[in-house]
Amino acid sequence: MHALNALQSLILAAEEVAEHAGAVAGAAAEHGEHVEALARQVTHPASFLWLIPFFPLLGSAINAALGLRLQRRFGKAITSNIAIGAMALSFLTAAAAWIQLLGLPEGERYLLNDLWSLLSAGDVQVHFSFALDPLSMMMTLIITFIGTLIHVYSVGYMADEPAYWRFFCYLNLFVFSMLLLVMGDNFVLMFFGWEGVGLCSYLLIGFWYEDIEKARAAVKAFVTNRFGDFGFVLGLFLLFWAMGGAWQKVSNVVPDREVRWARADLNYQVQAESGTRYLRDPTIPVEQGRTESGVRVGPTLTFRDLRDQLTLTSMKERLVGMSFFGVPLLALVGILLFVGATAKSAQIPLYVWLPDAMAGPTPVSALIHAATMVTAGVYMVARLNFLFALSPTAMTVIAVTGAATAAFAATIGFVQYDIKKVLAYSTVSQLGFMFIGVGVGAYWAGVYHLLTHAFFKACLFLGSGSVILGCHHEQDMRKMGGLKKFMPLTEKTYRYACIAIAGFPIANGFFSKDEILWKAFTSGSNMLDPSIGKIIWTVGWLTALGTSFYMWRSYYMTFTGEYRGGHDDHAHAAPATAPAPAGSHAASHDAIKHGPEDVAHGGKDDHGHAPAHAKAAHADHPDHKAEGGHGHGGSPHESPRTMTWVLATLAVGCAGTIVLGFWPVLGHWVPALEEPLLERWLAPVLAPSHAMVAARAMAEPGLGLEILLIAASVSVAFGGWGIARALYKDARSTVPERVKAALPNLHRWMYNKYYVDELYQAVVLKPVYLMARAWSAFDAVVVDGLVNGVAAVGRFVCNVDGAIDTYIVDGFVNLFANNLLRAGKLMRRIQTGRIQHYLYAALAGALLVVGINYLFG
Amino acid sequence: MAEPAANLPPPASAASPPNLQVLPPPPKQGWSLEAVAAIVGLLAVLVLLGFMLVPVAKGMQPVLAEGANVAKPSDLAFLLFATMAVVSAGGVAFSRNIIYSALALLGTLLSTGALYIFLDADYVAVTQLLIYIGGVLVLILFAVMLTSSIGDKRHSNPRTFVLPGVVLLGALLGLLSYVAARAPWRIADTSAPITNSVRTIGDVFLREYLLPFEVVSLVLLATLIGAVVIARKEIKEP
Amino acid sequence: MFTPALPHFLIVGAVLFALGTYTCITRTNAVGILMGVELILNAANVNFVAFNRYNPSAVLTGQVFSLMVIVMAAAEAAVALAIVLAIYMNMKTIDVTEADTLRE
Amino acid sequence: MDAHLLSYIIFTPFAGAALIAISLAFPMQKAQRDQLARYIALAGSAIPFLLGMYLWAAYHVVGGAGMGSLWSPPQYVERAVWIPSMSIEYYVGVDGISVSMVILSTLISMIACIASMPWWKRKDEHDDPHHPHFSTVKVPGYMAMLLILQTGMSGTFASLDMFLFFVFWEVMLLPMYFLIGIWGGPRKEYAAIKFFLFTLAGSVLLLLAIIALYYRSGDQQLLQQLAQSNRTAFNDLVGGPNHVLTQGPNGAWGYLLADGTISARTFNMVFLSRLGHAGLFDLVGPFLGGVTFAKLMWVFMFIAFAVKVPMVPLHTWLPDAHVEAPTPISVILAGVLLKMGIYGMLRFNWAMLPSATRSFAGVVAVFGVINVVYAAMVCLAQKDLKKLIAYSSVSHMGFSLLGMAAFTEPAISGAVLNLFTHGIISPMLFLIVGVIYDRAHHREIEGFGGIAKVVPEYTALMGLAFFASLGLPGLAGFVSEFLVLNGSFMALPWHTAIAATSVIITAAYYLWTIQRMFLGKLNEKYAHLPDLNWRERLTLYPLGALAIVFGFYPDILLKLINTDIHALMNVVKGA
Repeated sequence: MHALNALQSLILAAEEVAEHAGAVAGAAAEHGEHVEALARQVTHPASFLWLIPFFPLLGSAINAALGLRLQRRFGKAITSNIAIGAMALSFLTAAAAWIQLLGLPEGERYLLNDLWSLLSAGDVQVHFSFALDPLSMMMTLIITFIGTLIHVYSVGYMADEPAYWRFFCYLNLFVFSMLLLVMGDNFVLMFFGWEGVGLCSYLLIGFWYEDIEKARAAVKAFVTNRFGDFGFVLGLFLLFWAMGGAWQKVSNVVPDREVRWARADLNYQVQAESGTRYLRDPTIPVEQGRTESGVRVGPTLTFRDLRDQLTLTSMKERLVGMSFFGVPLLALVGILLFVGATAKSAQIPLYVWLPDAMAGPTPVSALIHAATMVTAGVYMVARLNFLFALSPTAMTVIAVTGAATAAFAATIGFVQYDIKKVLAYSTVSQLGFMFIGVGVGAYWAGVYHLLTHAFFKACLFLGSGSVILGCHHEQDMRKMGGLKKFMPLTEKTYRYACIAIAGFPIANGFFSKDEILWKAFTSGSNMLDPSIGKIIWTVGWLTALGTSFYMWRSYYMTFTGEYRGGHDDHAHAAPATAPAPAGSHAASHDAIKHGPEDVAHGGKDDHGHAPAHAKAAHADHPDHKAEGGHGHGGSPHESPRTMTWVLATLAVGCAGTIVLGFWPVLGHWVPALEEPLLERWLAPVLAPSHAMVAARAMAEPGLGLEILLIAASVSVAFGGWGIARALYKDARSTVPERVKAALPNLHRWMYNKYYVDELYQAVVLKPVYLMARAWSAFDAVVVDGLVNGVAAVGRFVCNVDGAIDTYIVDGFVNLFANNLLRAGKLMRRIQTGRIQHYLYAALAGALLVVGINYLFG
Repeated sequence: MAEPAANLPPPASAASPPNLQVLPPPPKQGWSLEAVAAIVGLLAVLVLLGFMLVPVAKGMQPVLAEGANVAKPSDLAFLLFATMAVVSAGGVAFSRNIIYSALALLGTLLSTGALYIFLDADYVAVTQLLIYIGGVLVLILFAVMLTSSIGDKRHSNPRTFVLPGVVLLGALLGLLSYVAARAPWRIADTSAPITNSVRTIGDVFLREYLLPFEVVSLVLLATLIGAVVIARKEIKEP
Repeated sequence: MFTPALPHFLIVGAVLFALGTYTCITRTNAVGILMGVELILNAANVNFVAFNRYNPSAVLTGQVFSLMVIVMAAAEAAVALAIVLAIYMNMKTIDVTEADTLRE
Repeated sequence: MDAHLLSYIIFTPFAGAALIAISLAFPMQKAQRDQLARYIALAGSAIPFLLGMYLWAAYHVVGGAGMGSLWSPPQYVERAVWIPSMSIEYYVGVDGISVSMVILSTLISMIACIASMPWWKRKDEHDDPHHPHFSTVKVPGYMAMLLILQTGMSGTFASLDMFLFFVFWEVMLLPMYFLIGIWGGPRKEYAAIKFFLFTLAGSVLLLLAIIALYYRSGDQQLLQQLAQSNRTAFNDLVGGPNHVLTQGPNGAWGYLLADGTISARTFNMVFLSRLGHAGLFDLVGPFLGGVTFAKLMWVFMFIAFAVKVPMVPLHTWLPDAHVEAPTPISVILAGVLLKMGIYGMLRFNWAMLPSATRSFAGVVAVFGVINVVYAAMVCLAQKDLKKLIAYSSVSHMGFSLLGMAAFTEPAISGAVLNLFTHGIISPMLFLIVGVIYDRAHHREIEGFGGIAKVVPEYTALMGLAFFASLGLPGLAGFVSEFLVLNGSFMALPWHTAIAATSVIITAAYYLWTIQRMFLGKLNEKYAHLPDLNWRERLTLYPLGALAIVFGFYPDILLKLINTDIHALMNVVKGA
């Protein structure tokens, strides 16, 4: 309890700071430093928004219902074309929405499409309505654009997959859920998507379910996410409760104990806080229908209303003032919501599912486990920036968790040999960076890193997929090498993506990461303690070094040196088809020209990636079929055009997205660049938090420091590259082996991911399962045993009773009955069975009666 | 009471009809049921006759006196049909040949039908004609033909239990006719003859007596099915 | 010369009833017994109609009842004869003194 | 038709049963006789289903925040004196609380009836002579029982007279006993008797309570006391919209029966609820050492209904009954019968004894939480698929208990909605089990493996059902769960937090089951498992569709439910 007090007083101190900061922000709002006066969120109706998620849903529905038949009937192309068509349509619709959004004045960029009332029960009033504001617009564009690309890529990658239609059905379904997540204008709809993407990732990780390991990975992913959802919904409920103040309502129905808790808590607050602020009792319910400055105050699940209430009404003070059994409420809410994010976005402690999720097909890893789904957590925090910004505690937790995850995952990435594992851990690490960003209040920077990461990580994953395909489903980098000459286009794109992620200032990755680190360094009192920001910067800086290192390591191990993958470990080597660099060059050259047809083509094709594919593109090719579908064995080869084309596009994207966040530092000389495009674009969404964050941040850090830090982060990019180049280029150096030999334990720990999975297995899963066994035994033995015992006792009593019945009661009855029987035997002579006799007797009797009447009456 | 029991005719074992197609096992123990029955019947007679026969005889007058101004059918016709009914009923009762009984029954039914006409019950009379004679009687005849061996007339209509029957017959006749004659029947003072009874019956069947009417129709339906079900050959269930 | 009044009809009915009863008692032939029953029913009918004639009611209760009786008689005859036939088919006789399997 | 809509819904199945009985009188080949019985049963459950749909369409939703102090007047009322000497009436009608249940019972009966048909294609291919499929054994009897059961179910939900309610309640009990005991699995006798005794024990207490309330309702002294003590509540009872009490000719208080006569006591549930609201039963002084009459009756009735819910620790009959019962019977058991526990609590404990409810709410909440978590944990350890699903329904009914005890609008709406959604999902689950059991003749989870490859369609529907049951948003299960948790958190944060852990456990055991049964390497033993046939499609697809529809548009149900249940809740809260 004392510990709790201590913790609490610390936190409360922080809250004080926050309050003052808020005041300062109010002041800061006056002199320049743009903080436009916040107003109610203005919305504009857009009745077509539902189309954006609807198309993918339709596509997946069609493929689910008819996919198999269509595929049998018209070949594989039809299913993939349906899926891709749906994606394209959805992307175009999103683009249309974007144009409409651009047409609106900045403050009013909020399209709303209210469809129907989803839930209505008391305070819970939820509508099934889609909303597009700059943030969700950006997400929607990313999802639909990269989604489309990856669909196209999959045409080639999954070409020899029998359950082709199922794959595209799942993929479309995923896009639908993801769009639900980002476009929903309330928590419930977001949660629809939140769980929906979880489902799809479950389905897609377990796509090859015959392999029990993959199935296990799928289950692991879903259940882990459920842990997160648990926290998420609790945070949601807590917020909802806080806005309603429900104790007063129910104090007369909950048992007294509850009420005492509530009271105790109240008193505790009153004496813990400095007097006047809490004279307004937070547990008095907000009376229904009260409006302040046009905003209805009360519990809500809609982002819009929440934002308005927290920015315009006294609800903000109310929430800041409340505490839940001694813990400041907003901090608790923020942390609980963030627990949800840790699961979805693979942060410590719930990151364990993501590396296993690489069991899914590579396009899935690219789309779901790199570009879109895993960033949902970041999106959620950015979406609720006005909430998180209110509680430095929550911000600190997020930022610190992000930093820890980034560093932790990077170290594991150093020693992995599976190329996809490396990318998986780098994803975890990059997500850590994003959380640093949104944690320290640099929401736009975090979101920008989300965007850039979507491009370069998708590019990397798809590149690795191309490599894996080229090496006949070999994922171990030790069996690769020298692929540069076999698959040049893949190599180029992969290299550029490495440049991006490693943070060279010629690709988008650098600008986002640098901005994040800079904001972290200058976060000031956005963290509980100003020094925390600096620590985070240091960790992030070192992590950047590590990132650069392991990414270049993977590049060099994969593409340089000699090809180490022999035929030996391919027992089922089909007749090797000669590698045709010329052919593949042709592929890369006329890729653009033939791209579109090739989409359809790769679909029809039974064995997506024959080396001479490009040349044979328009010929019919029984010879490839004869090859047995899947060109196993033989030396690596470039992938079909549908894939390389996509890689090229993404690489271009990596370069193109620079403009969105181009170097704010130049703003010191070129005022136009002071505010990058993306920041300005997102400004309306982030406005509520902007003032608070800016006011808490380090005041006027100074140009020199900024340049210094930029230099530092550039230097680590080069440093990591240099080390990796020295150690792994052409696999000449023997240092890695020696290091491994020198520190066997460290290496083993890192290679085995610090045995975290085993730890969870031992600490969580086993105990739970044992407990379940115990309870079920208890149920079967004790509870049911009691019942049966009662029954047995009852039976015994009944038996005794029955004995008495048989021998005593029945005794008399039988005696009586026997005598009666004898009498009956005598009487039954009369019973002759002749009607006449009976009739006669009857009539005679009647006569007799009448006669007697006459005699005596 | 035992006194008159002494001068009984010998016990009914003697009176039991000799002529049965198949011999029933005669009851072994001393007093046969028929004897018992005879005693009971005799008691009844002793009790009743004394009280009845005389009053029946002289009890007619007042009735006739008051009945004098009731109805004016042709009385001879009435007597004719009444006797015919009674006689043919006796035929039904006493004939030895079942065919004759059936024909006698025909006579009874006809004459009762005639009597109905005297009672202004035209519709009933007609129904009697149609249903009884057209239906029931034919049915009975069919049954006779289908079942009994008509070859030997004499044995086709066996009898049993005659003496007690006769006794009972007497007793019943006495009692009933006494009651019929002596009871002060309520008679409507203005008993206008019933006109167009047919129409009235039609009306009342569809108004007051709608439910009985429907029920009767149901009963007939049930009868139809039941008769078929009973009379049909057994279908062996698998 | 006497004119028939209610009692005469009743007496006719009585006679019919008595004879019917006698028939029922003395016959062993199932069909014969059935005839007796018919007689009894006729007796009842005569009474009904007679009473109806001498206490006329607007709804001709007596006649209606007699009609009911007739219908019932028909039904009863049908069923009974059916039973007779069934018995005959089973035990090749319709002498009720034989058909007393119910007895034991 | 509206005049007697409910009677039609209730008694059409009964007429069907009678028809089947009559059909036995006519000589037929066994095959013909069975087929006839099946057709009659189909008709006898299809007609009520259609009428139920009509009822849904025609039911007039009362808007606004409840009808004054009590829920809106019931609709489609039929009221006639049944046993005058005991002032028992034939009084049926539906309000927002029961209408959804009536509809549900007709729907599930229909589904169960279809599921009772034998294989339609590939006749008896999967029946080995040793285990004849239940749908081919003693068919007329089975169908008749099924129909009588349906009558009992809709009757229980529709009746507004306590005695009538009890009659239907028992009418329901008996066919269930035979259906489990005759057509059940290997240990059917044990299961049937267990089920029967448990429920009967409950019924005895219920009957006791009913009679006690009946006599209290006629206690002139109490009524006088009420007249003096609590004027407003009393005036509310005399005349006005909630007209209950009438002054008899001799000045004594009485109740107006349907035929205008005034009876001293009443079984009328609406009257009794209003009396309870006015606090009549609280006036009976404490006896038995401080236990008031109201509390005692509350406990009696609560136990009676808790058996049906079933509430831990009175739940042990459920797994046995489910495991032994034939599939359609499990469907009805899980789909409708379990709901009667909660429904009865709302109708009797909540409505008639609000004060006692108020003081026991905390206990109910605790029991609800125990139900949720305990049963979920037990599921995790089950080896038998059907048992697992049985326990999962125990766990899900716990949510309703929790929601009822929290007394916030979302919670109690969710509690009632949960009855419906779970009534859609759990039948689907049991049908799923039935499919695999018909084919493999065992239900051991470990006994399968990788069969997703051979029975894709079945796997898809199974996945739909499982995910719906584990509360995946977009499917019916989520909505009620969310409402209950959200609402009850406002009142009982800690209880809710504990209960919410079940979302993890549930996901764990369902997914683990899927993994062990359907994923991984194919168990060669089942390499030739046939996929769904048309009978199963006919039962599974409609339910699946409903699960999705109500997942995305639950408001159509909430609109039916909300008004009245909220009014009732406010009564109980005393707000």
